[in-house]
Amino acid sequence: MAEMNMVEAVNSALDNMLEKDEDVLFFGEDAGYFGGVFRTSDGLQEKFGRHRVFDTPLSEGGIAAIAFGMGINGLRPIAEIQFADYIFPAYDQIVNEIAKVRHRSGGEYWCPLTIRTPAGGGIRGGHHHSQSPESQFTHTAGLKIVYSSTPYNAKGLLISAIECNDPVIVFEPKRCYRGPFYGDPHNVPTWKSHPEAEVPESHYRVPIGEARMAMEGKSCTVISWGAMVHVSEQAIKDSGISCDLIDLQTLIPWDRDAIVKSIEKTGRCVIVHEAPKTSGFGAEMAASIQERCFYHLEAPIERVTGWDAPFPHTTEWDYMPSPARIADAIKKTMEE
Amino acid sequence: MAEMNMVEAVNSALDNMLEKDEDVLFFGEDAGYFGGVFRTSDGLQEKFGRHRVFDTPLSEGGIAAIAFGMGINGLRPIAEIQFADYIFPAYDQIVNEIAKVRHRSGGEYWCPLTIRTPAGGGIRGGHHHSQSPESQFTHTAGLKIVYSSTPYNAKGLLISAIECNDPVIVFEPKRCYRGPFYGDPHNVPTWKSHPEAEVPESHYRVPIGEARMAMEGKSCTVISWGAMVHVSEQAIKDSGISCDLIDLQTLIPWDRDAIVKSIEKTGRCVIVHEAPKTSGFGAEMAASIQERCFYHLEAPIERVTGWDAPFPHTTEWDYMPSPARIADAIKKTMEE
Amino acid sequence: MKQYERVMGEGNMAGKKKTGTLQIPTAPLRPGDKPHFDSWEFEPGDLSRPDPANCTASQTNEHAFGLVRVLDFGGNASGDWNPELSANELREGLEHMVRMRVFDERMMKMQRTGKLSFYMRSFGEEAVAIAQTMALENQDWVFPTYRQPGAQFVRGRDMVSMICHCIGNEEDNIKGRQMPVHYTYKEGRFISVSSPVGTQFSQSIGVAMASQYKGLDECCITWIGDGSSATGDYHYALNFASVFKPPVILNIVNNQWAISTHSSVASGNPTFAARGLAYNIPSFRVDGNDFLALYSVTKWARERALSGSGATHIEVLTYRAGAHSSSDDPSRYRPKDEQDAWPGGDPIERLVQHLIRIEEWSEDRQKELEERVDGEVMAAYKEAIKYGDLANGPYPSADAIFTEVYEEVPWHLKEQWDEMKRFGGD
Amino acid sequence: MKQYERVMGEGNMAGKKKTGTLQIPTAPLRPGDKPHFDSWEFEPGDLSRPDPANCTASQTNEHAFGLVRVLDFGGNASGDWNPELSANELREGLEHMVRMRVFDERMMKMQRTGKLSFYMRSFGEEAVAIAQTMALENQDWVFPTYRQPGAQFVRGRDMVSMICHCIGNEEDNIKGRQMPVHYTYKEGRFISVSSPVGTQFSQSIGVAMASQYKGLDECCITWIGDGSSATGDYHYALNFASVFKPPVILNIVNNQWAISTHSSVASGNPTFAARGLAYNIPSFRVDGNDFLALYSVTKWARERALSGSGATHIEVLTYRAGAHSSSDDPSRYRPKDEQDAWPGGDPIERLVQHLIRIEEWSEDRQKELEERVDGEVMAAYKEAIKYGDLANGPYPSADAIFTEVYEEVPWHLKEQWDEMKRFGGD
Ligand SMILES: Cc1ncc(C[n+]2csc(CCOP(=O)(O)OP(=O)(O)O)c2C)c(N)n1
Ligand SMILES: Cc1ncc(C[n+]2csc(CCOP(=O)(O)OP(=O)(O)O)c2C)c(N)n1
Ligand SMILES: [Mg+2]
Ligand SMILES: [Mg+2]
Repeated sequence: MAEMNMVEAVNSALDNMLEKDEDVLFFGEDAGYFGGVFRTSDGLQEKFGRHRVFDTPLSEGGIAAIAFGMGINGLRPIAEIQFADYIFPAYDQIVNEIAKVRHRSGGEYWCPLTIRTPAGGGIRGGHHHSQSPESQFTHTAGLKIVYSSTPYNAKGLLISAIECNDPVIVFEPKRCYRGPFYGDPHNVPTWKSHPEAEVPESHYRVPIGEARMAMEGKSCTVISWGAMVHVSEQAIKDSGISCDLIDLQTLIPWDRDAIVKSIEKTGRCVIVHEAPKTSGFGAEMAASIQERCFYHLEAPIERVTGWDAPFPHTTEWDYMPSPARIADAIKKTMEE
Repeated sequence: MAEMNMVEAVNSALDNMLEKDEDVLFFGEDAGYFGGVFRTSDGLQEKFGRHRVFDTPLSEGGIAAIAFGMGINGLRPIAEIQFADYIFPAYDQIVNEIAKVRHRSGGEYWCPLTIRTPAGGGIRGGHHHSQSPESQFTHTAGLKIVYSSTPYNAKGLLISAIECNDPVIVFEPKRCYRGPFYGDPHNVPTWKSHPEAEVPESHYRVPIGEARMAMEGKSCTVISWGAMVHVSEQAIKDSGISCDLIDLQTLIPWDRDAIVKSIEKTGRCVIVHEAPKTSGFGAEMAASIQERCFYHLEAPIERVTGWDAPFPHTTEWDYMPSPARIADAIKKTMEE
Repeated sequence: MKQYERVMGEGNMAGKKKTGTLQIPTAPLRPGDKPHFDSWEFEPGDLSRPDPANCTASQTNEHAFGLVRVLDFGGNASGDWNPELSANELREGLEHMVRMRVFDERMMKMQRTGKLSFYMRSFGEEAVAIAQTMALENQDWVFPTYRQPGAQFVRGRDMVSMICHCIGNEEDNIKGRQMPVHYTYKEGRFISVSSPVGTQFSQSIGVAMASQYKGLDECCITWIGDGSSATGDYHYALNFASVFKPPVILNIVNNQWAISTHSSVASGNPTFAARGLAYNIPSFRVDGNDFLALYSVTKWARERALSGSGATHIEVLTYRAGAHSSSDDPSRYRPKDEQDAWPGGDPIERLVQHLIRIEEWSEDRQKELEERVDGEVMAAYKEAIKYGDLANGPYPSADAIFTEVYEEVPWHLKEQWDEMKRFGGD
Repeated sequence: MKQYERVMGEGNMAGKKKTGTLQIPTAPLRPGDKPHFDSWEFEPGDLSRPDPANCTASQTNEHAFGLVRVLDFGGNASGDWNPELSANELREGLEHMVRMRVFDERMMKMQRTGKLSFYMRSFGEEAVAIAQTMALENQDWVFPTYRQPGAQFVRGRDMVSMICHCIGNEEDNIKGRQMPVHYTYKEGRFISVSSPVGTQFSQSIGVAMASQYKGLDECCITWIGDGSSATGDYHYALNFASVFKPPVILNIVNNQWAISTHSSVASGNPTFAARGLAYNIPSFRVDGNDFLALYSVTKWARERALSGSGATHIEVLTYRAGAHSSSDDPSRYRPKDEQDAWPGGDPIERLVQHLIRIEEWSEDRQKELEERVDGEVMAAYKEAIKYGDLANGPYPSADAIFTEVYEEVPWHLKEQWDEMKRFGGD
């Protein structure tokens, strides 16, 4: 066990897997020599060699395409997309090709690749260094989608993704790389002494498809992922209401059992994500939950999300869900 | 007034707008000389000249990019994407650039472009000539999204899109180009004598943002768009249950008032779309409706959709929502 | 308010009116015009054969703007590029080409009777996949478009299974999931065809890099169409190849047309081959209806690939003699019988002529071959339809909608699968 | 089960083990190495100036592999490309370059004190935007990356408003929506900068086509980085330009680095210019620190554009003298002081040297200029922070989140806006 921040935890996952399996390669823009603009692959090229960990041309489409090719030819490539906002030039390769190759080929070819990418706001990144585009991948069958929130699950989910024989996209909340984020930009804690920063140095998995119960309570179920898990934690404390806080961890396939169980207990649900509301993954969850838990729900499912607007630069704190907004939504569900 | 099928109606909209406004250009793959693989621009190059209606290189990314450039420099480009499945190479240009340029430039530049594209299944197109990717655009603020279903709204919505100062993506259900589709592949009616095939030859609009009440009833609200409107109509008839059938027409911004009003009357809701269920636009609608109409709903909102799998070739009738599946869902909501 | 009116009013920035407007290229000839092509300036023997391992891009300058040929129009083979194939090898190639053509004709007939939903022929381009795949080793990866099904014959695929795929019956190895002609044949290292054009080109770089990473004696060959070379994937492929030097053979099949769009709208450069030079990759233009030239350049490219020197870029100059697909009617956009004017003639006729010229073949033997292959195809067809066809079924089970989406079926798919079964999906 | 083990077991297709693995390029020099560049073989006067209207791509072969220069290292201007600018024009250019550099320095200081979130300098590349924009007419469209803010000085933008944008205060004309350096300045036909690199390159074709469609005396100039030329948009731009011949000037600024990634990973071709030849577009490599050469080639390109002959492709050869951005530390990936070894020197020093050489300038006047500009920048800065800065506010109203997403605010945004207001977003 060691205390790690999320950058170190991601690095440790890559290190373990590069060590364990020579079919694993890691590459991306500035990901090789430099170790990545967020330093997540620091030292790995030096340790494993340029043929295992390397820089690519600035071409997300090309990066995804070569990962596809390597995947169907027996390797386990891990591609870094420098910011999730820049994943879109690779969208065709991901949704039309990578997602479908196992199925379209009658199972003769498949593509065990991992794409990992820092996502989300809170670093003054404006329109194009802040987006959290997870839901734009959840409509495409064939992809698995995970979103980490802590050093512990950042490492464990990434290892599971690399070992998975399906393509997995791993979103990492960049705002939490060096510390959890509780919604107050003036309070910048590190991961030091946080229980989820206790991370084994060796290989372990956080299974794809399982949610994490981050807090237990009884009156309302709060579901979130990424940086918003910590903001929701703060909001729950502020609200004074006893809540289950579920860190979803995997979006596809999501852990419906855990959620249904919680809602059958609480009868209330608030979903929190920082991506825009319309067609965010909260929509799918709310739609599914009302289907399944209709008679248990005592209030409408609330969604607290980013607004339906491009992510702003100076006013990002007015954009992202705040503890106040989340607490308000929790209280609202209690009043019904 | 003339009787038109959807291909003719689209052609007529393009014709009217090319005639009316010399800032309007139309282009795409095989869209010029040949008049489009679905013949929607037949005769227009001959009539308006190669500088108004033309073929482009096979590059959806490039097509969207030049449309952006033309749009910010004062034209009203209409770009055809040959099949909606091939819109993804343009995804970055659409979601990161076209959608955001008005906002990011403080309103100094904007992009009044239209992208129109045939979408949906039912023509034995397999994975990549059948997708209905509308929901993948609904998460991006700045875009308007419409989906036509009949000759009348195909023309009227397209004209509204072209005249709109925001970028609009127009999906057209290719299965309905030459006739409505009632869910039975062996029954291939034309648009002949269909009331919605009565189309003015001159300019008119179907406003963006307004749904169409396709059938009126009292016990359940069925919401759909594209080809599924007709399948739903059949299903309602088969079910013997009195339903409102709402043809959504516009997905962003959708006509909530019309829907809320209907559900306050019926207390039940079934949403039908052919795209996969998870994170389809039905998810957003269900999530929003349960928020707004919680105390009016007497049963969970049902979604009848394509499955969460790539669109199949030989078994497409097992994939697409059938009248039987829809009727079953309507009945199910009645039993609660 | 129109945007540019506002702009023009602002700050007096607008320029003065001048004449002229957009410059939009189009096909040189359209229906009603008399078919015509410029005749070729290059003859067999005109171009040298550089050393594959050490060849630089600039050493292929002439090859990129010229045309590598081996067979002249009298059926003689000559020049440095003559691969000196044995008569048996030539006859094998011929047989595969004939098989491809007969197969295509049979499938088109079946398409018209509804036994297939759709079909695409290799007509006029049979040499491409066949000569090029024959020039490779069996462990090399073949990453085709829909116009290189012929590679499967070279790799020994059973025709019955090919037909079962096309007619979407129970025995379709891809379980009715993709349209006809979207073959997968892993045993033959023939990678799955998918509809979005261009994607395989960039993916092939990854395939080749994986082989190279593993240190195996393998390369990857791939193709893209003239039209499709306008996609981003074309650039990714060439550029990544220039940077990483993987063992890959990158072919542009310039068959003059992309559906109704003439190659002059695909690119403003009269040679597609020359584009490779810009990426510092040796580049050749090859007569795509000349079996020997194609074979030879491909063999050269393989040698180069395996020497560690990286990619070769090849423009295969040919003509799409048939319609784009069974949905297409070329008489709407190009002169009738334009294919007869193509300077490169027909690839099968040219190889027959050569074989006869070297006294290894005869008209009679050709007729015999055609009949034998026709019989083979008919037999395969009869066998295949036993397992069903698109008009009459039986189809692959609808269960195949839910399998192999993921390695294991997740809960939400299981629920949907059950739901489907309730409605009779078997 | 590993996939390739299965493959290798199948059909005995796997090749034999051989030595060798991936070939991954890297920067020639890294921290600790002694900075060094090959010296340039080309001198001013070496390359001819073809007729812009009729020039073919192949006539620029030498220019694409060579280097267009006007200023030698002694400050003399010579050769066919000498634009014969007046001393006043030269001094104007110099002044803008000095302004850019001083401005950048001031902004970097402010960034360190938290008054900006982020900053990117044009350091070492000041000539690019300034010389090239000066070579154009005011109605021409400028479609920049984040390294061409200098064009705004040429078009007369008020520095206060530029600073207000960067520090994200109430007067930011883009209302705090994008990061600093993402300028929009429509009055000067300077199109909005956006972060996804490369996109403007392909978009510029549409801008130029619109001007051409309208028959106006306008062209569009755009830039892309060496790194970014690996995007699909680069290919779209060149290819659409080759097909439609719009009035556009397509520049690749090869400043050797893309963050930490050396240009040898961006492309396998030692000259970026030569890529344009593959698209049949006249292509030049230009000394990017030579104000006169840049001006001259750009003027040539404009003349060509307006003649209806289409695009020009220009590699601007330069060096990113500073960090990539305020978030970057280049000492981690390249030799310290590598910029001092750059053969092209510093663009400001070289123009000063030339002006002194032709007796139109002096060290004193330069000092005076620098002081004057410094004063100007300081004054603008003081004015700008009156409207707030990122550290202290006031910011643009949070209402700006909801406006101009669409032309009119739709109902769902109105509801969200109200919701925001409930929580104090003003
Ligand atoms: C990305 C994408 N866009 C459009 C299409 C539709 N389409 C299928 S084939 C084709 C033309 C391809 O022409 P070319 O590349 O020259 O290949 P050829 O058919 O001539 O072999 C088009 C436009 C597609 N399949 N994929
Ligand atoms: C599509 C995309 N991918 C990645 C990035 C992150 N990024 C910003 S600048 C940059 C390097 C650009 O290098 P280059 O094109 O050479 O321009 P330079 O900074 O040298 O002017 C990268 C990778 C981005 N902005 N957009
Ligand atoms: Mg073609
Ligand atoms: Mg650079």
